[in-house]
Amino acid sequence: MPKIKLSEKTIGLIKDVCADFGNQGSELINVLHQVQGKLGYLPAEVQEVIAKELNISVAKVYGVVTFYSFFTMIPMGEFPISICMGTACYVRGSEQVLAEFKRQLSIEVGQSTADNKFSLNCLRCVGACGLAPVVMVGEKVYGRVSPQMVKNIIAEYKEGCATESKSA
Amino acid sequence: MEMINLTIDQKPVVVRKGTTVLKAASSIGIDIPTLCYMKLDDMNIENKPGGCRVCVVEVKGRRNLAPACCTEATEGMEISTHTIRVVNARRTVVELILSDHPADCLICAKSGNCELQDMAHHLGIRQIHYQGEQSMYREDTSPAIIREINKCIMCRRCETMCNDVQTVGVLSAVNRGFQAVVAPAFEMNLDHSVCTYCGQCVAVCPTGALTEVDETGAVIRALSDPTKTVIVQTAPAVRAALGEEFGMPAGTLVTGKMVAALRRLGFDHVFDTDFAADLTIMEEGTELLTRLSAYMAGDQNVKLPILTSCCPAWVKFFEHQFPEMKDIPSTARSPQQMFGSIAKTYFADKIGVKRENLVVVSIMPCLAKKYESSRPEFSVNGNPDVDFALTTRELAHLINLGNIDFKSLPNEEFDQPLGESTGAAVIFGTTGGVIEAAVRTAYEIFTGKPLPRIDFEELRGMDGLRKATIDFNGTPINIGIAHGLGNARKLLEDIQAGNSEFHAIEIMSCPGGCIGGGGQPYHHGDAEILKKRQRAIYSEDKNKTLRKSHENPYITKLYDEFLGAPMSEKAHHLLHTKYFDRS
Amino acid sequence: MNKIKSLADLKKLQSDVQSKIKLREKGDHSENLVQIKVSMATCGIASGAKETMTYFIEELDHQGIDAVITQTGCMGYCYAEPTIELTMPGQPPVVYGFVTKAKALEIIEKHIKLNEMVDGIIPVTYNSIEN
Amino acid sequence: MAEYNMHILVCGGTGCKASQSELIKTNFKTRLNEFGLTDEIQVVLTGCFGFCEKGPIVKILPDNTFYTQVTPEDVSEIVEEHIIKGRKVERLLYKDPETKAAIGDAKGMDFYKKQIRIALRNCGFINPENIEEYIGRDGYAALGTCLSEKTPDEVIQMIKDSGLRGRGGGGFPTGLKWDLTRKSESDQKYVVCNADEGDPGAFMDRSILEGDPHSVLEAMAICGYCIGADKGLVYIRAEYPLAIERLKIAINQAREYGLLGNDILGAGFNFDVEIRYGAGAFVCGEETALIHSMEGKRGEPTVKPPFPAEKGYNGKPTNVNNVETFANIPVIINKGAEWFASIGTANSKGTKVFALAGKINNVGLIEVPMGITLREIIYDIGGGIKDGREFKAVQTGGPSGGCLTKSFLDTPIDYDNLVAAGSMMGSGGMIVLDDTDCMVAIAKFYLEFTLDESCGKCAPCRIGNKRLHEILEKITVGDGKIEDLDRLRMLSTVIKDTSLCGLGQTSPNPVLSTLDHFYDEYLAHVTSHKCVAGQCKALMHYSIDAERCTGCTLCFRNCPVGAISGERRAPHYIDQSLCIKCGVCFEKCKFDAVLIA
Repeated sequence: MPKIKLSEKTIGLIKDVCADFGNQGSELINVLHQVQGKLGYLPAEVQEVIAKELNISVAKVYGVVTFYSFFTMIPMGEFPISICMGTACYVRGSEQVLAEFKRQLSIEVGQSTADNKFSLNCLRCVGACGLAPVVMVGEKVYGRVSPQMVKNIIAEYKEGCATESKSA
Repeated sequence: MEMINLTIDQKPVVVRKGTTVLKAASSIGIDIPTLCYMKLDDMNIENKPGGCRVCVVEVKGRRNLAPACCTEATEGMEISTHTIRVVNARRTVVELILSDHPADCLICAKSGNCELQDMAHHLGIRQIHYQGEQSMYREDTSPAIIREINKCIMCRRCETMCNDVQTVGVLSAVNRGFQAVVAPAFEMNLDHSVCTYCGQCVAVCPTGALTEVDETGAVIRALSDPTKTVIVQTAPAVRAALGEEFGMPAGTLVTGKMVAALRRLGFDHVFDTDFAADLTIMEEGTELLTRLSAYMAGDQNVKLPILTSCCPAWVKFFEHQFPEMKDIPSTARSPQQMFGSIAKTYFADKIGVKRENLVVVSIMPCLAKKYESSRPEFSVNGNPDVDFALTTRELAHLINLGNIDFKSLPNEEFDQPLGESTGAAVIFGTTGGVIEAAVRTAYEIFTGKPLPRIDFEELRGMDGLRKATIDFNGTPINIGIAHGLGNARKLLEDIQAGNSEFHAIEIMSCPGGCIGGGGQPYHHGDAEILKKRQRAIYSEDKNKTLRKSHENPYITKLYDEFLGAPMSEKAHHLLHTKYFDRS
Repeated sequence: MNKIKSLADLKKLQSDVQSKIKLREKGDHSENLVQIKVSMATCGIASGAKETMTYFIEELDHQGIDAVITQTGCMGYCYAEPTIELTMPGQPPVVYGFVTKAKALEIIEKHIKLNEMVDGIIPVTYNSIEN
Repeated sequence: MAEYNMHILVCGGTGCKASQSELIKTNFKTRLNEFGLTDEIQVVLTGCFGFCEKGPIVKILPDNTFYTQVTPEDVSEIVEEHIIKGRKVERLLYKDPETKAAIGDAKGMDFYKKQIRIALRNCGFINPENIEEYIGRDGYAALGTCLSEKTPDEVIQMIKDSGLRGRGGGGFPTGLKWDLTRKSESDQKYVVCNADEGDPGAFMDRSILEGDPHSVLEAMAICGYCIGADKGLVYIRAEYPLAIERLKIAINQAREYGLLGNDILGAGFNFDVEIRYGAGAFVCGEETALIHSMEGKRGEPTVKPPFPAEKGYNGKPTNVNNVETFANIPVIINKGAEWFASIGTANSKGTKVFALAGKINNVGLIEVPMGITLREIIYDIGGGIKDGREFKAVQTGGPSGGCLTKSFLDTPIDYDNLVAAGSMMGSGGMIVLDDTDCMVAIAKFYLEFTLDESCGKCAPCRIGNKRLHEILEKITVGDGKIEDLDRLRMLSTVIKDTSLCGLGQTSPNPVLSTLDHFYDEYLAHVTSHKCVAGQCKALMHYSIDAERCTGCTLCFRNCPVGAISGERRAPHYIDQSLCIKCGVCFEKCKFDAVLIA
C-alpha cells in the first residue's frame, strides 16, 4: 500500500471528529463512521491519527476496521456499484448479475476499475426485496436487474453524464 | 463462602462458587484438555476467549456442549467429559484446526514444544478428515521475533499478553471469519511497529506461529572460525531454567553444568553476565545516590524517581510510549551491554585480541536482548559490542548439537576476570532483584555503615506492583517495583501526573522478571514454574559468600585498572547510554 | 410545542390530534359506518355539490356521528344534482337527489339518526364502479 | 385547524422510495396546489405498506383505494380522475391474481385479509415524522399508563402474561428477560434495542423504524421504567439511512414533547435514547457481540453466562430486545395481556412479521397471527408461486434456519413447530423456492453468507463452516462423493454442538435441513452428477440440436467465450472445452435448438 501524506486540513478534520466524541476510545466506531463519511475511506494514515487521538493502539483500530464490512481502506470508484446478495435477490438471480458486472468491468468484488470510475461491492439486503434483484449505483437503486441490463447500466455512467432513467 | 455440589463423570465434587468446570474437574483428577485457555495463577494473567472449543464437555440438560474453561460450576450440575459425543466433537475440532495448519511439524521451530502437536497426539488423531484451503499470510522476521502466522490458531494468548498484560498494543485480532488472524496494524512487520520485543507473545504461543530468531548457526560458525576468539556471558535467569530443557525439575540450579557445557561447546572463555550486573549496580547505584543527594540538597531540577534501565523491552517501551520521560531512567546500560563493552575493550586488550576478532555471545532469557545488541549505539565502527544474543532455548539446542549429556556434566566454575559475581548480581534474574541489589550497595555507600541485614523480603514476591520503604539510616527511601509493562505503565502515569511517591523504581517487562523472559523454556501456562525459578535464584544468592556488588573484587580491580571511578568519563563513555524518542 | 407534563396533558393532546387521522381509521372500518358519496362531476359541482359535501362533513362531525364521506363521479342524474348515495351499515345504498343544505340536515336527522327514509329518493338504476 | 376531507398516503418505505415514491408525493402536492385543494387534501409519506411487490403504493382515504405500481407520471391522472371527478383509475388498482378483477378497496385484497397488524399497526398509516399522528393513535398512552398506574413489577407481570417472546430469533420470553435485568442490582442499567437486522431477505425491523419509530421509543421507555434504566441505546445498521433519519427525528420530537428526557409525564421518571451504529457485521445481532460493538470493539461474542442482564454494556445490566419485540409492547399495555395472549398458539402468542420474498407473487412484509399455516401465507396472502411454477420449499430463519417442504404446508407456524421441523423462526425472513431452485446451491448460498459473517473467534465456526462450504462446493461442481454427504452431516452436528455463539450454533441448519428433506437431490448431485433444478452450472451440458438449428448465428454472436462455431445457415456446434455454461445461447436461441442436459 503506497504511503500517503495527509494534509494538515485532513488531519485537523479527523481530530475534530475525535474531539466531537470526547476522544473516547469507546466511540471508535462512531468516529470511523464519521471520518469515512467525510473522506470516503480509511487509509492506514487516517487510522493512525484516530488511534493517537483516541489513545488506543493502532492495531485495535485496524482490527475494528477490518472486522466491519462497512469500513473500507480502499477508495471507492466514482460510481460505486453494489449488488444486493440478500436471499431474495439471490433466488431471483443476483449471482448472474454480479458475474456479468465482473465480466463487463473486469474487476473482482472489492476492487475498482483502473480509471477509478467504478468499484464493485456486494451488500446484504437493502430491503427492496420486491424489486429483486437489486443493484445500487451510488444512491440510485435499479430493480429487477437482469444480466442483459448490466451493459446499459454501466453505459449510463461511462459517458461521464449519468442520465436519469427509470429505475424499476 | 458458598459451596457448589456437582458431579463430573459421576464423581461428586464440591467447589467454591465461581469455580470453573475445568478447575472443578482437575481438583478430582480429571484433566480436561485445553488449548487456547491459559492462566498464570496469582499473576493476574488469564486468557480464556472460549475460542478453541477443545475443552467442551456435556452438561446434562444443556442443548449444546459447554466449554469447561469458561463455564462456571452450578449447583447440581452433571458433567460428562468423555462421552462419545464429547470425544467426537473434541477430535473434530482439533482436526479442523489441523486442517488449517501447515503440517510441517518435522521442521517446525516449535516441534516438541507445540501444544497443538501434543493435543493431536493426546487425542490420537491419525487422519485429518477435513481438507481444504489453508490460510496464507506473509512471514515476518524482525530482529528478535519471527511471525509465521499460517500457524496461528487464534488462541489469542499473544493478543492478551501484548494488550492486557503489556499494554504495548502491537497485536490485535484482524479481519474476520476464516481470514481472522492476530497481527499488527495493517499487517505490517513487527520492526515497523511499537513492538518492544519483550517476547511474551512468543512465551505463550502454543504453536510455531511466534518464535525467536534463531542465531545458533551463526554462533557455531564463529566457534569453528580459528581466527576468532569466542567468549560467552550468561544471564542470571538462565541458570535457573536451563535444566528444564533437559528434563530436570523446574527450579533446578544448573550454573556449574551450564559452564561445563559452554566450555565443551568450544567457547574460549566462559564468563558471567552477573559480573556486569555487579558493575551495573556500581554505576546505577552511584547515579541514584547522586540524584538523591542533589534532591535532598534542595535541587529542584533533579529527576526522581530514578528508573532502572536493565530491561531492553522496557527501554523500547518508554521510548515509544513515554518519550517525554526519557531523561528519568538511569543512563546505565544493561548488564549485557556493559559486559560487551568491557569485553571488547578492557578484556580484548588484556588478552591481546583485536576487537574484530573477539566474538561476544550472550545467553539470555530474553528476546529483546537480540534487538538490544543490534542497536547502533552499542557498536563501534559497525562492530557490535555483543555479537549474538542467544536465548536459553537456543543454548539448549546448541548443547544438543554438541552431543552433550547435560545431566551428567560436572559442575565447573566461570573463567576470570569477567566471571566473578556476587549474590546481588544473581538476583537480577527476578523481579525486585535489581533494586534489592542496588539497595544493598547504595545503603552502605550512603550511610557509610554495613547493612544490618542483607535480605530485603519486602522487595520480593510476585505481585505485579510492589512498594516498600527502606530506612537509609533515618532517611526513608521509597521504592517501587513493577513487572509486566502494564504495571509499569501505571507507575509511569503516576509520575507523569506528578503523583509518584517513589525515589527509585525497578521495572522489568516480563511477568516475574527475567525468569519469565521470552527466551526461557516454555512454561505452558504453569505459574508454579516461574515461582520455582525465583526460589532457585534467591537460593543461589543465599549460597554466595559475597552478596553485595561493591564487594566483588574483580569489579574493584576493573575500576582500579581501567575505569577509574563509577560515573567517570570513561565509565560514561563505555557503560552509559542515551534514549531516543520513537513515538 | 410545550412539553407534555402529565398524563392528562397527553390525553388532551391525543383527543386534539385524533380527529386528524380519524379519517384514515374510518377507511379501515367503513362497513360499520355511515357512508355518503357525493356526486362530484362537473354538473354536481355546478349545482353546489361541494357545499353539500362540506356541510355533511361538518355537521356529522359536529353531531359526533362517524361517517365516511367521499366524492364520486357522475351518477347519471344530472337533472337532480346535487345527488348523494347514502349507505347505512348493513343496508343497501339509497340515492337522494336535490340535496341542498336543508335536505342534507333532514337526511341526517331522519335517515341517519332515526333510520327513516325521507323524500327525494331516486330509484337506483346503475351499478357502482366499486365491486 | 383545517381538517382534511381526504388523505393521500404514499409509501415511503425503502423499496417504494427506490421507485421514486418521493417524487410521487411531490407531484401530488404540485397537482393539488394547481387545483387549489391543498387545504382539503393531505398528502402523507408513510412507512411501508408491506405490499412491496407492487410498489410504489398510493392509498387514498377515506374510500380505501389502493393503487399499485404508481409512477410519478400517473399522479396527474389520479388527481384529475379520482380526486376531482371521483372516478377511480382502474388500471392502477390492484387486480386479483385469479379473477383479474380490479379491487378498489384495500380491504378486499387477500394480501391484507388474513393479516393482523400489531407491530405494523402504524406502518403505512401514519406519517412517521409526525409525533402527533402517533399520539393520535394512542401513542405514548401505554407509557403514561405504566408511569401513573402500574408498578414495574405489574408491567413485567403483564408482559409475562401476554406470552410475548423475543422476535429476533431465539424466542426468549420477554417478560422473563426484563425481570432478570430488573433483579440485577446496579447503579446504572441500559435498555438496548437491537436494530442490526442482518438476515438477508428480512427487513421488518427496518420497516417498523421507518414507519413507526415512536412505538419503539415508547416501548424502550417502558422497559427502562421496568428494569430501572434511564438510558436507552438503539443499535442500528448504518446501511439503513432512512430508518436512522426517521429515528433521529422521532427522538428529537419525543424530547421536544417531553416524552423522553427528565421527569417524563411528571412521574419523576427519566429516560433518554441514543443511537449507535452498526457497521456491517451480522454477528452483531448476537447480544454479547452487539454490546462489544457498541463499546467500540470488534463485534466478537463472548461466552454466556454472564448474560447481558447481569453484565452487559460497559459491564452494567443491560436488556436487549429487538425492534419488533418492542413494537408489540405498547399494544399489550393498551389492550391488555389477555387480548394479546388470545392471539396465537399455546406457546407462541401474538403475531409475527414475515418478509415474504423469493418466487412468490406478492413479495412484501406481512404480519400474521402465530399459528397461521404456511399454505395460507403462500397461497392466500402471497398470491401463490410466481409464474405458476411448482412450490418446492420455503426457507425460514435465514442463515440460521432451514427449509420447510410441502409436507409442512398445513403445519401451524409458531416457534416450537418451526424448531421441530428443523428450521426456526429467526427474524422472520421467508424465502419461497420453486422447482428451479437447487437445494444444494441454497445451502451453499447460506453457508457462503455465514462464512463471510463469522467473526472467526471460535474454531468450529471459523474453520468448520469453511470446510462445510468446500464440501458443498465440491458437490455443486460435480466432484462430490457419496461419503461427503455423511461428512456434511457429521461436521454440521459438531459445529452446532461446539460453536461459541448462536451464529455458529445454527449455521449448519440450512445444510442439515436440506439434507433431511432433499437427500435425493444431494444424491443426484454426487452419484449421477445431475442437478434437477438446473441451477448447478458445472453439472450442465449445453449442446445444439442439429435438426432444429437454423444456423441463424445468434448464439455464435452472443457466446461470450467464442465456444460456438458453425457456418451461416448450417447447424452450429458448442466446443465443450471452452463452454463456461453461462446459458446465453440457450436464452438467445429462438428455435429451442440449444439443449441442456
